[in-house]
Amino acid sequence: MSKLLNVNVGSVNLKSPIILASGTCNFGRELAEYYDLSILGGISSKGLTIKPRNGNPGVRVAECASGMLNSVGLQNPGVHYFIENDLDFMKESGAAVIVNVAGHSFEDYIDMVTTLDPHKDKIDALEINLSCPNVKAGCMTIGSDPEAIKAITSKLRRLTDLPLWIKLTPNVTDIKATALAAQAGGADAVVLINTLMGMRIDIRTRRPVLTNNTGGYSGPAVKPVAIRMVAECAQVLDIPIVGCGGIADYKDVIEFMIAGASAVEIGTACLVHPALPVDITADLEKYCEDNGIELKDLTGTLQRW
Amino acid sequence: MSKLLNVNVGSVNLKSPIILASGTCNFGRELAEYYDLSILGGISSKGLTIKPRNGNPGVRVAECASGMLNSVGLQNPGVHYFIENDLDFMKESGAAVIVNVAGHSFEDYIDMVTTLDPHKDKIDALEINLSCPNVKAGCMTIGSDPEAIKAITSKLRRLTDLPLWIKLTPNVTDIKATALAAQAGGADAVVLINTLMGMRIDIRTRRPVLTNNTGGYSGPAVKPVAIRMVAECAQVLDIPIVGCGGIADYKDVIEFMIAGASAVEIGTACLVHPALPVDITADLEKYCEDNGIELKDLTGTLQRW
Amino acid sequence: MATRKEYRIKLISKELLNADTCYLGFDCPEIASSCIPGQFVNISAGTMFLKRPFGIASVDREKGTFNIGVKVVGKGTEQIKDFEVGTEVDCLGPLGNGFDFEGCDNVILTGGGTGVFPINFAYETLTVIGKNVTVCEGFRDARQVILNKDGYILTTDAGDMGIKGTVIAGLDTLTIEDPAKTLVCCVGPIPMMKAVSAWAEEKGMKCLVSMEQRMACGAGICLCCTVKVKDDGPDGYKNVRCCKEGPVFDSREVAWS
Amino acid sequence: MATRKEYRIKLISKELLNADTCYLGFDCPEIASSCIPGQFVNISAGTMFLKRPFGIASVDREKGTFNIGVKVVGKGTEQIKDFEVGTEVDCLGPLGNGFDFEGCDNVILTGGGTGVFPINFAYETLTVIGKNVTVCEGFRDARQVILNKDGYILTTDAGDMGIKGTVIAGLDTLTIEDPAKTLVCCVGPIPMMKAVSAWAEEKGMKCLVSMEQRMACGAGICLCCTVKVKDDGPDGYKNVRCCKEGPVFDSREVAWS
Ligand SMILES: Cc1cc2nc3c(=O)[nH]c(=O)nc-3n(C[C@H](O)[C@H](O)[C@H](O)COP(=O)(O)OP(=O)(O)OC[C@H]3O[C@@H](n4cnc5c(N)ncnc54)[C@H](O)[C@@H]3O)c2cc1C
Ligand SMILES: Cc1cc2nc3c(=O)[nH]c(=O)nc-3n(C[C@H](O)[C@H](O)[C@H](O)COP(=O)(O)OP(=O)(O)OC[C@H]3O[C@@H](n4cnc5c(N)ncnc54)[C@H](O)[C@@H]3O)c2cc1C
Ligand SMILES: Cc1cc2nc3c(=O)[nH]c(=O)nc-3n(C[C@H](O)[C@H](O)[C@H](O)COP(=O)(O)O)c2cc1C
Ligand SMILES: Cc1cc2nc3c(=O)[nH]c(=O)nc-3n(C[C@H](O)[C@H](O)[C@H](O)COP(=O)(O)O)c2cc1C
Ligand code: FES
Ligand code: FES
Repeated sequence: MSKLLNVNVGSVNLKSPIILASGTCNFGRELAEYYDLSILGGISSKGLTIKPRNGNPGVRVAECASGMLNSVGLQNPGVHYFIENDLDFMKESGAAVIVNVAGHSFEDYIDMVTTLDPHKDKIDALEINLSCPNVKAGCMTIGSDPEAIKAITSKLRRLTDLPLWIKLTPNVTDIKATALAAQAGGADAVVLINTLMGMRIDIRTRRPVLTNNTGGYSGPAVKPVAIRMVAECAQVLDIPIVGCGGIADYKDVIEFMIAGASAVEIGTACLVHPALPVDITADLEKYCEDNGIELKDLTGTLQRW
Repeated sequence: MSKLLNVNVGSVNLKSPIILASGTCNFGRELAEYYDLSILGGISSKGLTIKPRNGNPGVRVAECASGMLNSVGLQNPGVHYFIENDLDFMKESGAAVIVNVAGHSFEDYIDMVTTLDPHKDKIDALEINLSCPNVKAGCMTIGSDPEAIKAITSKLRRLTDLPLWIKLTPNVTDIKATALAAQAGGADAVVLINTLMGMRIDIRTRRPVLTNNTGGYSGPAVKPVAIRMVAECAQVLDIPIVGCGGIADYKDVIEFMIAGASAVEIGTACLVHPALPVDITADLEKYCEDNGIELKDLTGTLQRW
Repeated sequence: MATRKEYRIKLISKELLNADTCYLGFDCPEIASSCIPGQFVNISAGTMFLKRPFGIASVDREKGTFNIGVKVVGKGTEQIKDFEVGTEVDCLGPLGNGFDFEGCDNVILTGGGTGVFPINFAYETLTVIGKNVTVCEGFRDARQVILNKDGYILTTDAGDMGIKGTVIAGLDTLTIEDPAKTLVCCVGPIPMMKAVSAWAEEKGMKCLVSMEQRMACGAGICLCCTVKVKDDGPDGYKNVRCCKEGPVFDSREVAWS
Repeated sequence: MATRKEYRIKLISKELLNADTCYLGFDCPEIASSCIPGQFVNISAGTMFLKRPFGIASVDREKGTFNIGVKVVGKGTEQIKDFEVGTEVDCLGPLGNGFDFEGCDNVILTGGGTGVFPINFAYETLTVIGKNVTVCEGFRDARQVILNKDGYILTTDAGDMGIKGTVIAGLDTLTIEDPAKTLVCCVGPIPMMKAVSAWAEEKGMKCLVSMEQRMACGAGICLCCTVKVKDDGPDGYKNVRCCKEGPVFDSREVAWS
């Protein structure tokens, strides 16, 4: 693969900026049927918790204009099962291993990081999910409060040398404040953005389409919000940003990088076209060659008016 | 026109729930070339300020997936010019007259309401815009802070008997808090939502497409966020809600009303199809007849799971 | 070997089966050569953001074509129904686990609604590989009857065609000779599948059912499409993916709700 | 009287003018019967959310058809170029203020780029109403030349066709007999319109220019498309709507930047 796509997220070197977003690739195994995962920069695991979770009942997806709502609710086999059954597969895929860590309380996150740290040789970064809108406690509740973000990040910082990427929610008044809190707590990077909280109603039944009532909005429709947040944070942060939200082609990747992202995650678009990263990777290589640049040189080159 | 479409927003009776959203219909004059404005429930004027404003320079629109960003920046002829030249036209249109009030400081809003109050016989409601993302001070800055919202609303409350509709921004962590603050300050209704802050970058020039760098996102893409916010607020508010954001057909109107809206505003969709309210009105009449209901009975009928 | 599994396929035929159901033929040798009954495809539906899943209804392996049957229930299916012959659409497939006919001599295929489509493909396949096949299909009334074939047992709720009653009334007319060697496959609405499962289990026959759930990816990566299966864990059930572990499940595994 | 002004119109002809520019004919008696040169239409561009504005390039009032010329510059124009004859699209029009030819005997039409489309419509109209018309068009090089007609003065930057230089070099070959009765109309890139305005003003001729700005509605209701005109207010300029007060402006009113 072309070296032109090489990027760094802090100390983590990725052979391409393309990371599969958490919750949209499971642990990579199913996608290995579709293409060779080693072309990827990284894979972010489904959000993991200490205990296995069945997630939310009933209908979990509601289609929207240029996107969808999901209310999966962190269904996962639990971190112990993951370590025994999926971690090696991810490691051997050839993509960087990002483990997405969720929880309901400070203790949960601490437990998770303590459990994962001994496997650091197989893990490239921990992505601390402070932003899932589909569970009652933890996640987004912590992730909307700068003080709580700083507190939990610094607690986790003391528990591991693994790079800590804090994944933030866009459902806040001031994304700079939450991103700066993560930085102050010792984060190695922030991941922007998780889903926007939304709802759809079935007008025949007068009930929410999602059995969880609300869900997380993702897909091309959220891209302008994500780009704005990445660009805002790039003006104030010293740590790198991983951009995410609505990426559907190579131009979107470039847009995120110009806005300030060092790497990107692709989620919903891969649900519609599982092998999309193959095309995007090829297009990015061509873009770099045509323009005679290395992709990483794009990061933060936005020229504001 | 069918009585089945009659709705009330507090003391304001509207012959139809359809209001043209501020900034997407100017003062109605241009649209009168396209259809008879008297079919409308109301018209919300372009956002007005004490002094005339030229708005933002350069490119003011950037297309996005299922929507657009705008950065008009409250270009308007000033409230005095409006009173002399546009208010009578609006009054005579046959639609309820909603005057959208903007400003940069508490004093501005006070000035505006004091200036408009003497014309109360021609005005059905004042829509206090605490949510425009395209000006440097005022508006969204005030509108993200519940304390400031409560303070300004109660100040304005003392200055006029006209219904005060507070238009809120979705760019906040907790829309219930800002809506409750408006209610506590004495608002007669809240209008949800104004635009989501977004950005688009031209990857060739590496500059924001909008010369104002950021803009407000509107259109079908924001509907799930708007519906969620209306439904959230409907659970806690005692005052009525005017729903807004992404409405493009009669089903969307019904979705907003089920979520909790007493009336709705349509903005961006009318930029694409100026005469759209004609179709939506006819479709709503048919819906009411087919289902044997009065439209207002839909408000807040959402049955959560 | 890795394959994208996504194809740009051309609509080559379209036929109306009844007022709101149409039968579409597509050209796609890759899918036609490898799919088995019970599997489905995920196809793009005009302007809709997500693809839509449909069971494969018939295959011509030589011509490299396959059919699906589409009942109009919403915006996506409406657009699919309006596709003109010659239209090209994105299609992911074949997806999911189909019916496993191994180890049985006799197969009873039963279903209703859009379930008759995968039943049709199963029937075509089984008659070729030479199993004893019985088909029993249930419909609301005579006007709903589609893809009927000579020798099928038919039931209608309205009683205006075939046996009056549900498919159970039809199945009850059968004499089961060797239940251990007989497989029941049912595709239809949940109440029908529940009733048929109970009927089959009572008679000592294995029963496969095909579950439906709203899907996003169809490829097992989003966990949006889960159905409940029995489990002795703390919740008493486990959520598994309809698109990946299913859509076909052993009826005894399903945690019916 | 109120009219929706939005029509579902059919593409009836398509022609490639050069590598990235095509000429499209649409059937729409309402627009064809009422439009004047300088006005534009706003047409939907495939999957794009907003419509796209294009100057009317030619009209056949009897047949009820009109033409636009479209240069591919992005996603929307790419899709428009790929429309097949027979495609139906949403179209709003005619929009904006066209050229006012009142009170002049001679008209000099000048422009370049996609500006040659409204110039073409103006030429057709003026020859019918019997004014003295001179046309001078400028292009980058010979390959860019489109819609050229006998008698037109042509300039190219490259000098491989017509006069070498900008349109000013072409205009300078003209002898202006009665400047007070001569109107200059220019449609082209901003630098060209600025230069032509200066040229005309210096010679004492009135000059109309057609401005471009990104539009959302095209109907005057969103204020997204403003251009600066001179004003003695505190800002020294006033923002007015290109789609409503324009796109045609008197060159002396424009606050060139
Ligand atoms: C494995 C599988 C196989 C299927 N096979 C067939 C088939 O052979 N023929 C056929 O006509 N239909 C089949 N369906 C159902 C079909 O996918 C849905 O009817 C279709 O997706 C609805 O799309 P829409 O846009 O028209 O409806 P929408 O507007 O999205 O929804 C309309 C209604 O359809 C229902 N619905 C929507 N999506 C699904 C879904 N994925 N599964 C079940 N119900 C849904 C909802 O109850 C909703 O109220 C199958 C579904 C699955 C999961
Ligand atoms: C009144 C008016 C008349 C016009 N007449 C013609 C015509 O006769 N023939 C023709 O080919 N084009 C004409 N244009 C320009 C045409 O509207 C744009 O080229 C088109 O909208 C671009 O769409 P896109 O999706 O391909 O480009 P986008 O992907 O949206 O943008 C590509 C580039 O095109 C430019 N652009 C986009 N929108 C506009 C716009 N509204 N005005 C100016 N530049 C824009 C931008 O600089 C951008 O970088 C006219 C524009 C206006 C305002
Ligand atoms: C079905 C689904 C499940 C998701 N699950 C998770 C998760 O477990 N953990 C997490 O951090 N983000 C999760 N996300 C959010 C995505 O990782 C991503 O941040 C978001 O979808 C925006 O990116 P996109 O528009 O490219 O999808 C999920 C998204 C979807 C659509
Ligand atoms: C071009 C444009 C200008 C707007 N100007 C105003 C304004 O002056 N005052 C205001 O309160 N809202 C303004 N808005 C916001 C709309 O009134 C509305 O709240 C928002 O666009 C969401 O609704 P929609 O998706 O139906 O457009 C503007 C929106 C657009 C698109
Ligand atoms: S639909 Fe995505 S896992 Fe089944
Ligand atoms: S484009 Fe909306 S006012 Fe001109």
